Parts: sequence; C-alpha cells; structure tokens
Amino acid sequence: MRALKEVSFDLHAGEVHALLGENGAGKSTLIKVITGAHQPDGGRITVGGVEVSQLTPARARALGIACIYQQPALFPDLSVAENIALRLEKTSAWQRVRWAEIARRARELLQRIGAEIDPATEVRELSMPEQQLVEIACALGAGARIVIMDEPTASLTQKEQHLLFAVVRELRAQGVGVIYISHRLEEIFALADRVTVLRDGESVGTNPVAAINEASLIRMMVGREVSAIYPPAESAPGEVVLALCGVGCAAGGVRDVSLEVRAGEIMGLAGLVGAGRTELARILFGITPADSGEIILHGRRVAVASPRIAVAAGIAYVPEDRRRHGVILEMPIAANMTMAIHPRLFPGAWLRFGAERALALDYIRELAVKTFGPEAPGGSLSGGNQQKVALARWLATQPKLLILDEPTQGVDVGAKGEIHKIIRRLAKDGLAVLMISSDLPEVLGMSDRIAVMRGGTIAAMLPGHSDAHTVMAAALGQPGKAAA
Amino acid sequence: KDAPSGGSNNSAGGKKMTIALLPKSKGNQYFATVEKGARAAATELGADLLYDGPTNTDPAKQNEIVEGWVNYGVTVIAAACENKEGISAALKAAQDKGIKVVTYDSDTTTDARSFFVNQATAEGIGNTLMDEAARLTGEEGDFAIITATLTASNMNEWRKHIEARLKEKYPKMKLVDTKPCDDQKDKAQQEATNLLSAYPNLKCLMAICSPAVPGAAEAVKQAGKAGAVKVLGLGLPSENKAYVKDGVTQSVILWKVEDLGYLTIKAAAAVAAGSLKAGAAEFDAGKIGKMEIQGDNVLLGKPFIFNKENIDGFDF
Amino acid sequence: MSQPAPFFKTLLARPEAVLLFVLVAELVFFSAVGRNFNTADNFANIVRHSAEIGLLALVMMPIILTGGIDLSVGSLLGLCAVLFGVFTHEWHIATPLAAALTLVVGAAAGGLNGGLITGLRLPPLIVTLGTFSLFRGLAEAITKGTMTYKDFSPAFLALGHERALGLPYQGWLFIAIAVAISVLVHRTTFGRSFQAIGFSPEGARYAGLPVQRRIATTYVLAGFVAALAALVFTARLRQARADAGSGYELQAITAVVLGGTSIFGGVGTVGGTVLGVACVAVLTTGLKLIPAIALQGIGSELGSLLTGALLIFALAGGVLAKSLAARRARRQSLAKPQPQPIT
Amino acid sequence: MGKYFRELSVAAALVLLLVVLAGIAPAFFELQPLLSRLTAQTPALIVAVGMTLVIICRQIDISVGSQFGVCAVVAGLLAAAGLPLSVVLLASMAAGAAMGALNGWLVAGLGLPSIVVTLATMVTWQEALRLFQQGKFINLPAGVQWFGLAQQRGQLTLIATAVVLLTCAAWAMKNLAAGRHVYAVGTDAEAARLAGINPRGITLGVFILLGALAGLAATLNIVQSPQVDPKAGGGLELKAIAAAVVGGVAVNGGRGNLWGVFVGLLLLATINPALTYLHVEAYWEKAIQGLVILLAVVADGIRSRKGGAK
Ligand SMILES: Nc1ncnc2c1ncn2[C@@H]1O[C@H](COP(=O)(O)OP(=O)(O)OP(=O)(O)O)[C@@H](O)[C@H]1O
Ligand SMILES: Nc1ncnc2c1ncn2[C@@H]1O[C@H](COP(=O)(O)OP(=O)(O)OP(=O)(O)O)[C@@H](O)[C@H]1O
Ligand SMILES: [Mg+2]
Ligand SMILES: [Mg+2]
Repeated sequence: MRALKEVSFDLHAGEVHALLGENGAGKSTLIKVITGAHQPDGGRITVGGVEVSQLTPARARALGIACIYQQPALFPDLSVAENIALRLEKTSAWQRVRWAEIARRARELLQRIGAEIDPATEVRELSMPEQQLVEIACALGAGARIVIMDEPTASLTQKEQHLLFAVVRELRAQGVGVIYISHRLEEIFALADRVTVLRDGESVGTNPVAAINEASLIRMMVGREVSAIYPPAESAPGEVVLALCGVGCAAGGVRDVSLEVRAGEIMGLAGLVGAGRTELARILFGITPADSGEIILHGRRVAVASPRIAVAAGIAYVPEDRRRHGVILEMPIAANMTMAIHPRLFPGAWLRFGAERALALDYIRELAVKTFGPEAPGGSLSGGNQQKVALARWLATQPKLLILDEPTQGVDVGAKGEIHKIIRRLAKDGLAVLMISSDLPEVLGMSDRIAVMRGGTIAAMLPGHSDAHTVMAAALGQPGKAAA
Repeated sequence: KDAPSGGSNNSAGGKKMTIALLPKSKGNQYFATVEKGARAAATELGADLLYDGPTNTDPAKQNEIVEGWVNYGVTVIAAACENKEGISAALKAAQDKGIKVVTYDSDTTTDARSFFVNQATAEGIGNTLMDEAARLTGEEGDFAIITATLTASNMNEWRKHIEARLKEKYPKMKLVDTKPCDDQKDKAQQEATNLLSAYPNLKCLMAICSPAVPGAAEAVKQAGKAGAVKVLGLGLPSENKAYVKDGVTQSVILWKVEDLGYLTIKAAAAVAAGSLKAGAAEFDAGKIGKMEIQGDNVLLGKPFIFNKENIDGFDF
Repeated sequence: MSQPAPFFKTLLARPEAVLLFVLVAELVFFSAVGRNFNTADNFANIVRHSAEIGLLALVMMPIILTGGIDLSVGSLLGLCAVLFGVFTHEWHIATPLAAALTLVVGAAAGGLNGGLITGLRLPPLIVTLGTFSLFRGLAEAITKGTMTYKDFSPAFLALGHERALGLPYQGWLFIAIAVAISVLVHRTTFGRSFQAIGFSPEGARYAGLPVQRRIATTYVLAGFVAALAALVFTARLRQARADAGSGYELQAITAVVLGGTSIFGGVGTVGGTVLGVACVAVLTTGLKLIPAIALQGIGSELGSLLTGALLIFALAGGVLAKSLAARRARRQSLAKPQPQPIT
Repeated sequence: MGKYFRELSVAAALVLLLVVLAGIAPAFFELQPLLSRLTAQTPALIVAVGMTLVIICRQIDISVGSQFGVCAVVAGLLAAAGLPLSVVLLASMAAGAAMGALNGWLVAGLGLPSIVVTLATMVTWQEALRLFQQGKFINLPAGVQWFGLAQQRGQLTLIATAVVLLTCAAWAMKNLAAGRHVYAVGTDAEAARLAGINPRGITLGVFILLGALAGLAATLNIVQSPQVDPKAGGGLELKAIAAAVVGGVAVNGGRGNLWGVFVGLLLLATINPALTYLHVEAYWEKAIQGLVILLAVVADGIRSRKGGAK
C-alpha cells in the first residue's frame, strides 16, 4: 500500500506550519520521511537550500531536525536524563558520558516546560503524558532548526498544553521552523501561521491561517461538510448501574473514590495529567484490582480481581494506549473484534469462522472502518480506524458499563463526530458510560455529569453544562473558584 | 535381502562384503584409533567399511544407527555397546534378518552376537586398575575415581568391579569420592584439584575415562604433589607420555587399540564368511598373529600397563 | 475487497509450502541415491526414531506460539523415564497405573514451570533453564546415575516396537497428538489466545483473556506429553535411564522453528511443525543410506551439520523472499485501490 | 540498595556459602587450589562478559561453546606449529570474531532470531570441528604453558587479565556512549534507530566482540595445560548464560550489570567444589545447580511482585 503520493511541502524559518488531515491521511508517514525513519520512493528533500538524499535519523539530527513522534520513542529501562541525553548527544561511540552534565541539562529542560519529573526516574515508571513531556523536552533541547510535533497534545491536559504552546512560541521567536500536527482545530488557530491539509496521502493545499476558517478547513480535510457540534443528549438517566464506595488502590495512587453512574448516562471524567483517571479505570477493569472500598454493579457487590471477571460482570474498557492495549496489531480485524466475547461467540471453545466474519462485517459497516476487509491485520489501519476496532471489540460484549479512556485521542474530526454519535446512541440504549477525556470541549459537550479527579480522588462533581473554567479550577484544586 | 553369499576374504568372487563398525561415540581419539585399525583390515579384505556412531555417548542413537544399518543391508555389524541391554534387542533383530553380529570393546548380552572381541573384560579392567592402584600405594590409603559421566554404563560396570575387588582384597584402602568430568580434560583437572585439597590424605587418583588421565595428572603437577599422589588410569599413551616421563602419572592401562580395530574387522569378516564358527579355539588374525578364543570371546590379550620404561614404544 | 492472489503465489509465500517442497525433494533425492530408502522398514525406522522428538516438538509449538520456550522437556523426559522405572520396579505398581502416574507427574512438572512463569512473571527461558538442570539432576540423584531399569512387560514394550497397519504404534500416537494439538491451536479459542498472547501479552490481558492460565496450560501440556514421550522412549529402548532424552529440547525447537513458527510468538502452524520434524528425520536418516557418505563414516556429523545449515537457509530464505515480495508490492501499489469503508 | 538488590543478594548467598565452607572445610581456602580454581574460571568469566553484552542487547548466543572449541583448536595448532603466542592470540581472536560476525550478520543483517541462528551455528561448528579433529588432543611445546612463566605467576597473570578486562568492560558499559547504546538497543531497537543510533551496527558489534572474547578465552585456556582438548567449551554457553541470569541480567534486554555477572559466576563456580569439600555425592550436583538458578529468579520474581504491589 502506498501511504504517500506526491506531497509538496515547505517550511520557513520562524513559522509554525500546521499539518492537518483525517486519520490515515499520511501525516505521520510524511514526518517519518522527513526525519529519515522511512525512505521515500521518490521526490526531493531540501534543508536550508541544500538537497539531501539518503536521509537517516542520525543525518536528520545532524541537519537540525528534531521530532516528537506520535508514539513516544523513549527507552523505558533508562532514566529520563539518559533518554534526553541519547537524543541530544552527538553519538560518537567512544565518547564518555558526563552524568552530572546530563542530569543538569535534563532538569533544566524539564523545568522549562514545567514538568515535575525527576530526571533520575526510569521512563517505565512514567505515565503516557509524562512520557510525552519528556519527548517535548528532548525536542526543545535539540537546538534544532526544524522541530516536528506529531500530536504532542494528544494526551496532555490544558495546563501542559499551555506550557507547550509557550514553548512553541518561544521556538518560533528564535527562528525555528515548527511542523505541528494536531486534530484539534482550536490549537491550530491559536498557534499556526500556515496550514497544509493532507488527504489520502496527497496535499490538498497550503493556506495562511489568517485566510481560512474552521468550516473551510474541515471541508478541505474530509472533502465534505461535517458538523463539529456535539450531538445533543437524548436520554434520561435510569437506575444506578455502577456505584463506587471509597474505592482505592495504593499501588495506582487512587484513594477513596465514590461515584455513581446511571444507565443511559455519560459520566465525564476530567482531570490533569496523573490525576489518576486511567488508574481508576484500570481498577474498575480488574487490571490493578482495588485494595479498599466496594464496587457495586446493579446493586450487587463484585470483586473485580481480573479483566475476565470485569468482562463477565458487564464492564468494558477501551484503553488509552490503543496500539499496546486496544488492538493486537498483527491479528486480523475480525479476531480483534471478537477477542472479548470468546465464551459467547464460540461455545465449547470451538471457533466459528463464519459467525466471526459476519459479526466483524457488521461492525466494520456500523462504525465505517476504512479497511480492505475483516482479514486485514489491525496494524494496517490508521490510528482512528484502530480506535474504531477497539471500540467494536467492546461493543460486541454488550456491556452494561462502558469505560472509554481518551476515546478520540488522535482521531480526526470526521471519525470523532462518528464516535461521539455512537457514544450517544449507546447511552440512549441504556448503557452507562464513563468517559475519560483530556479534551475539555469533548468532556463538556458529551457529558451528562462531570467528575473531576485530582490527586487520585474525586475533587468535584459537576453538572454536564458546566463551563470550562469551573472544571479547570476543580482540576487545579482551587475550590473557591470552583464553587463560584 | 538374504545374507550375502560370497563374503570371503577375496573381493573378486561374488558380492562385496559390507562391514559396519559402531563406536560408543565419535569424535573421540580412542575410537578414531580403532577405526584406523579397522580400515586397514577392511582394505586388506577388500570389504566396504561403514563407520558411524553417536556424536556423544547415547544408547538411543546407537540403536537408531543399528536399525538403519539393518535397513541398509550390511553383511555384518561390529558393535561397541554403550549399554548392554539397551542395544541387544536391536542386534537380535539384525540377526533375525540374517546379519551377523560381533561385539568389541564392550559386550552386549550373549544371545545378541556370535563373538565378542575381548580386549579385556570389565572384570579384568576393574581388577587390573584396582591391583595397580594398590601396588602403587602400598595397599593402603584413600583414593578417588574420576569418571566420564555418572550414567556411562561401561564405566559404571568397571566401578562395580573396582569396588568389589577393593572390598575383597584391600581392606586398608578407601574409595572416598567419585566425580564425573563430562569427558572433558579441563573439568577433570578442576575436579582433581578439588579432590586433592578436600581429601588431604588422598594417595591416589584413578581416572577411568581417557581425557581424565592427563587432566588428573596436570592437577597433581600443579598442586606440587607429583609422586606423592599417584595417578593411574585408562588412557592413550600419546596423551600421557609427558606426564608418565615426568613421573606424575605412574601407570596408564590400555590395550593396543589399533589392533583391536583390526582384529574386530577380521573376526567380523570371518564370522560372516562362516570361517569362524562357535567352538573354534583359535583365530588367525593375519598380521597381528593368532588369537586365542575362550568360549565365544576372541581374546586380544591382556591389557597393557604403560609406564616410564615402555611408553616410548607406542605411538597412538 | 482483497483480490484473491494467484494460487501458487499464496502457496509459496507460506513457509509450510517451502518445507513441503524440501521434503518432497529429499524423498525424491534419497529414493534415487540412497540404498533401500524406499522401503517400509526404513519408513518405520524414521517414524520410530523421531517419534519422541516429534512429540516434544508438537507441544513446544504452542509454547513458542505464546512467545515462550521450554528448555526442560528433554530433562523431564529423562526424569519421567526414571520415575516410570521406579514405579514399576521399586514400588511394583502395575504398568498401566505406573504409566498413568508418570503422566500425572509429567503434567505436574510442567505445572511447576508454568506456575513459576505465570505466578511470579518470570521469563520462561530462565525458569526452564533452571528446571533443565533440576529435572536431569533429580533423575541422576534418584538413580545415583548408575541405576538402569529394564525388563518391562512385553505388552508395554510393544509400544516401542510393534506396528499396526504398517505404521509403528508410536506413529499412530504421534498422529493422534498432532491432530489434537492442531485442533487445539487452529480450531479453538485456546489457540486464538495463544496467538494473541504471543503477539502482545498486554493486549491479550486488556481483551479480558485469561493470559496467565493459558500460558500455564501450554507448559502443563508440554509436561504431560514429555511424560508420554518418556514412555515411548522407554518402550523403544527397553530400559529407563537418567540420560534419556539428552539434547532433545534443542532438536524439538529446531523442528518447530524450521516449521515456520516464529520464535517471537504469534505466528505458526502445527502442520508446519510436523513438516519440520519430517524434514529433519528424513534428512538425517537418508544421508546415512547414501553409500558414499556411509563409507566415509561421516553420516552422523553430516546429518547434524546439514540440519543446522537447513535451519539457517530456511530462515534466511524466508526473510529474503519476504523482502522481495515487499519490493514487488511497493512497485504495484499505484495500481491498487485504497481501502474504503465497507458499505 | 534497591537498585543493586539482585547483585547484593547473590553476593550474600556467596558469602554465606563461603562462611559455611570456612566453618566446615577450611581447606577450601588453601592458596594453591583456590588459585587454580580461580584460574580455571577465567575463560568462563571472559566469555560471560561478552555474553552479558549480547543479552543486554536483547540477543543470545548459544554457539559460544562451539566457537570456543574451534578457537582452542586454531590456537592449539598454531602454538604447536611454534608460532609466537601473540600471533596465536590474534589468530584465535580473529577466528572467534569471524564466527561472531557470521552470527551477527544473520541476526542484525537479516533480522533472524538469535536463539535460532546460534542454535544452528552451534551445531554446525561443533560437527565441523568433530569431523576435522576427531577428538584428538593437541600437544603443545614447552614454552606455551603459563606463557613460559612460573605456575603461580602465570595463574596470577591470567586472573589479572580477566579482572582487568571485566573492570574495563564494566566501566565502558556505564560511561562510554557505546555502552549506553547497547542498553538503548536492547531496550527498544526502533527507538534507538530514531535516536540516531545504528542498532544493526551495535548488534553486529556485540556478536563480534563475544566471538573475539571467546577466542581470547580459548587462548587463556590453552596456556593452562600442555595439551588442548578439542571438547573444551562443551557447556560453556550454559555456564555463561546461567552466570548472567543469576547475576541479574534481564533476558529480555536492556538491564544488567557486569559486576552482578561476576558475582553470579563466582557463586555458580563455588557450588560444585563446595560439594566436594562438603563430601556431598556428585549425583546431586546438577539438581543443586538447577535449584540455585531457580531460587535466584524466584527471589527476584517475589521481590518484583512485592515492589509492584507497593
Ligand atoms: N506499516 C504500515 N504498512 C502499511 N501501511 C501503513 C503502515 N503504517 C501506516 N500505513 C498506512 O498509511 C496511511 C497513512 O498513515 P499515517 O499514520 O501517516 O496517518 P496519519 O495521517 O498520521 O493518521 P492519524 O491521524 O490517525 O495518526 C494509512 O492509510 C495507514 O493505513
Ligand atoms: N506505582 C506507582 N507509584 C506511584 N505513582 C504511580 C504508580 N503508578 C502510576 N503512578 C502515577 O499515578 C498517576 C496516575 O496516572 P493515570 O495514568 O491514572 O493518570 P490520568 O489521570 O489517567 O492521566 P492521563 O489519562 O492524562 O494519563 C500518574 O502520575 C502515574 O505516574
Ligand atoms: Mg499519525
Ligand atoms: Mg489516562
């Protein structure tokens, strides 16, 4: 398959050039070509007026190209400081490593982006957003002429986003060219000077941001009109499906969470990075079982000791990290979709290929998954379509409670709207939905009620029509403002 | 498929005789020397010689090779048996197909072969080793054995006879330990080093697999105990010459290995040709002379004891 | 929708097809050059001599499919053989009961591997390296290295020597186990989860699959079948000793990997494993039936050497073929349709 | 403490064993046998250093015992032909490096799994050597043993060589960029590539280094006695891997410490002689070795589970 056709693209010094496009449009692929991670089949790349051929990651770095990849490319077994050093040092093999210097610089860079991370910790102990922050620190420290950011805010909350924006503006002021990829249009309008839209591996056009509006951008991306408005709530909440009484898990840093989610209700879960939302979801799904408190489903207490028990009890969890947890990239889409319903779809453990295929085709149609067919491996899909497969897997379990962790992270506007509609429909059908999201407009637009987490526990419970300011205040722990 | 008819000493008449020679393991200088003698005999006889065996001592592999030969259609099999019972059924099955079987070096059960080319019986080896150890130590004191592996069955047989002899004749001697060396010289050397210091009263090291003899000698030499602790064992003269001359190793016990290979092939061919039959009292083995037959054992002669005086006369 | 690729192309893209080709080539070659290769006795020999390693390979396959490995199966074979001897000769238990008991012990020993690997999340390579020494060591300790159990009942020995419908008993046993494992791996949710675990243990866990239980299952199965192989081995050699099955683990792994199962997990078929076993068995047996090689006295060394070379060539060939195919696909991709939502 | 728990616990086990020996069998600490035992472990230590790098790089090499055998025979034949020891050493290391390069090329160049590649080369070299040498010992001329030094001097030289090499390697792994690159490649080869490291080069490099070290070890082995045994090296791969594993090197790459491997090797190399000194019968040896490996990893497993639950 050809991910990129003829793409022409230019970047000036001191500009922020946004790259936009639907899922699978080829943005990440283009980036990989520019950083030398993939070899192009044809075409030319010039940097500072000089044509470069045979680009490798090492040469790209020497040319002053730095990149924050969509998937953090860090070394989990090495410390944060070392990770930063590996990215920044000139890699002469026989050079000595200056440990003190490395730690000092790491601390400095992390401080500059306002991340409270100890440079000595191993990266494996960091959460996804914290890893993203380390990536940003790396790109910042590279002193590069060109900095590429592939969805850097996907897992960041507002506070870090603002810090990141400051960093981007600072880079621009220093004459650095920034390529900025994001699905969040408001960021693009806030940050970018020019914007290039990709569609199906081709560039549709480049415009100054000043000369374009949201509607026309969306039109360029999808080639049709899409409303970016959240679908209205249609359901009235019913009986309590999930009740949490003082649930906690010391290992995950979650304590004393009490919460109720009703049938037909979408409960938004907001909070800053590391507030413990994903950890709470992992507790409910039995991955790191609770060590205190009670989980009550439909009035019955359940000890969710493993994902299997959770699935049996009717809990479904669409995880945050879809490439590692959401789909198995090497396996066919159909197998991915049926993975959580083995006992039901395959009685007596016997595989029924026909039934599986039929079910997969249903969901591919229903969720409009862009694919060659149910036999295609999950890894052949773009991020947004992978997310649809992950969602399909859990819808197939016909759960009572659906936990969504960043359901539209890295998903383009078109697919995002579809996913939102699906979520609404599910709620209408009586499903209880717990939706973790760092996308504040999404939380505000979708939720019937909003639980705000801070420091591993629920800091505030707000109605769905709250304003962004109130939610942020609660997340930041400013009770005076939250009450106001 | 029937037993080939014309397997006499001349290759001109009838079908060429195919003799299969099975060592206990390949890649081992002892059996490489046997093969040398065997090839000489086969050339003399104008017969084809197949030589194959397990790459490490392995009774299962021996069976598989014999069964393969039966299918190949050899005239006669000469086998050194890693394990008496393990291989007897396979050899009997070969006999049922009309293939003659002799054994050499170490025997199988008597009903699974016609003759055993006997360089020394297990009892003979055990007794010789024990008697020699007793002679060297003045019939008293501690000694230890180094063997190849704890599962090597012919060595276990020898150990049995050594211990029996010890009990019977040498009450003042004591076997303090038995260590395996995995058929490696270095490991034997390490084990010997430890034995020498762990048992300060040790008077003698008895190495019953060939790499262990120089290994034990080197350990004794390095410990500065040459002469004080006697070394003897079953090994090849070429591997031990230096130690014997230096007085580290006192005795190396062995037979003329090349002659064993030669005699085995001669006897196997004669059995196949029908010229060597049960009841014979003597067998003419050509260039190495006439050999005595006792019952169904063709005797190569007594084991040799190589020492300082005579070791220069041998080059294998 | 995907275009149905030309039949031969898809066939050749599969490692099994390459192996089948190699096997046929071997059979043709040895029939032409080998002496008495094409005989019923020879095929019976091949089956009898490779049955135990074949059995171990069959159960090694699901383990490798989950991304694990079991270095202890050969040692466990030795331990089970010795225990069977102890049961029949020292405890005087009737043979069928002793055999059943041996199978239970084998499964339990596999359970020890599985328990340590899943209970404590330890890497299989290390755990089974430890039990590789432990099981063999126990076998040696029980027999003090020297004890050999022999004189088993004739009915039991038939397992190693008799044939039914021209095929040795252990051949039937191998077929039965191969079919069972094949069904397990390719037709049940067990196999599906082995595959998922092999690709991504974390992903499988997040899908609600009982990952640890499934992994443990593969090791218990391996222990059970290793005990079965021990019985076959004992019947074939008419004796039980502590050194039974030495080195079999590596030969089993060789056959599995040759059969196209990825050592990284996730990819592989039971049919491929069977072909891998057959290729090695035919090669090592066939070489010895070539007069020129037999006369040189290098049959065994050459067999091992060529097996090693075959393994490298099979793997390298697979890689090269894949990269060629990828290059061709890239050239053709302009003509191909882009994926569309299925409507 | 926490970071070096594994190394320290293995060291504690070693100390405990030594204390028991000091109490029951003080003869264990006699100078000559102690020196001989340490000398005998120098080849294993040197191979274990190379093996550790390979394992940290997320690969494994089970052909190293066969490589060692080939190198020993190459060195032995050249030494027997009267060539100077420096030439012998270089030739042996070159032979090892060439075999390592083959492994490295198959693994790094073609992307084949190392366990299978080295399983195949292990068999291939072993059988080729058997065909070539037929198990024959090679007798060496007089000046070769201990490099022509006195015995104790020679032994100390060997031990010093190995310890210096270990120290240099440990320092380089911690403080040289190349060392950190090995860790990085072992943790995540793709991320390493994106960071501008050449994972293939590093992987090829560690295999070549291991091969060359096997050659060095083989040379240091042949000078310990007047004969070369072509079967030397049998089981060496398991010994080196076990030392690495007991010493806390993670088999899935990226983590490990050469000092831990050193202690692991000492522990494993002490158990066997300890059995002799404690008059335990030899047939327990393998079972006890297996038990020690299991205990080491089980302790690790229990600790990391507890750590995870904290
Ligand atoms: N390894 C691969 N092999 C084949 N096709 C691929 C591979 N990786 C990506 N693709 C395809 O290339 C196209 C572009 O993917 P890319 O990841 O660049 O999209 P993207 O614009 O970054 O999307 P997203 O916004 O979801 O991250 C997609 O159609 C995808 O299916
Ligand atoms: N074992 C642990 N000990 C201490 N802190 C931990 C441990 N495990 C996770 N944490 C931390 O707990 C915090 C909660 O992480 P979590 O991923 O749940 O946050 P979140 O609210 O879901 O944020 P996001 O969804 O934006 O990633 C993180 O800072 C994480 O690093
Ligand atoms: Mg992308
Ligand atoms: Mg989260």
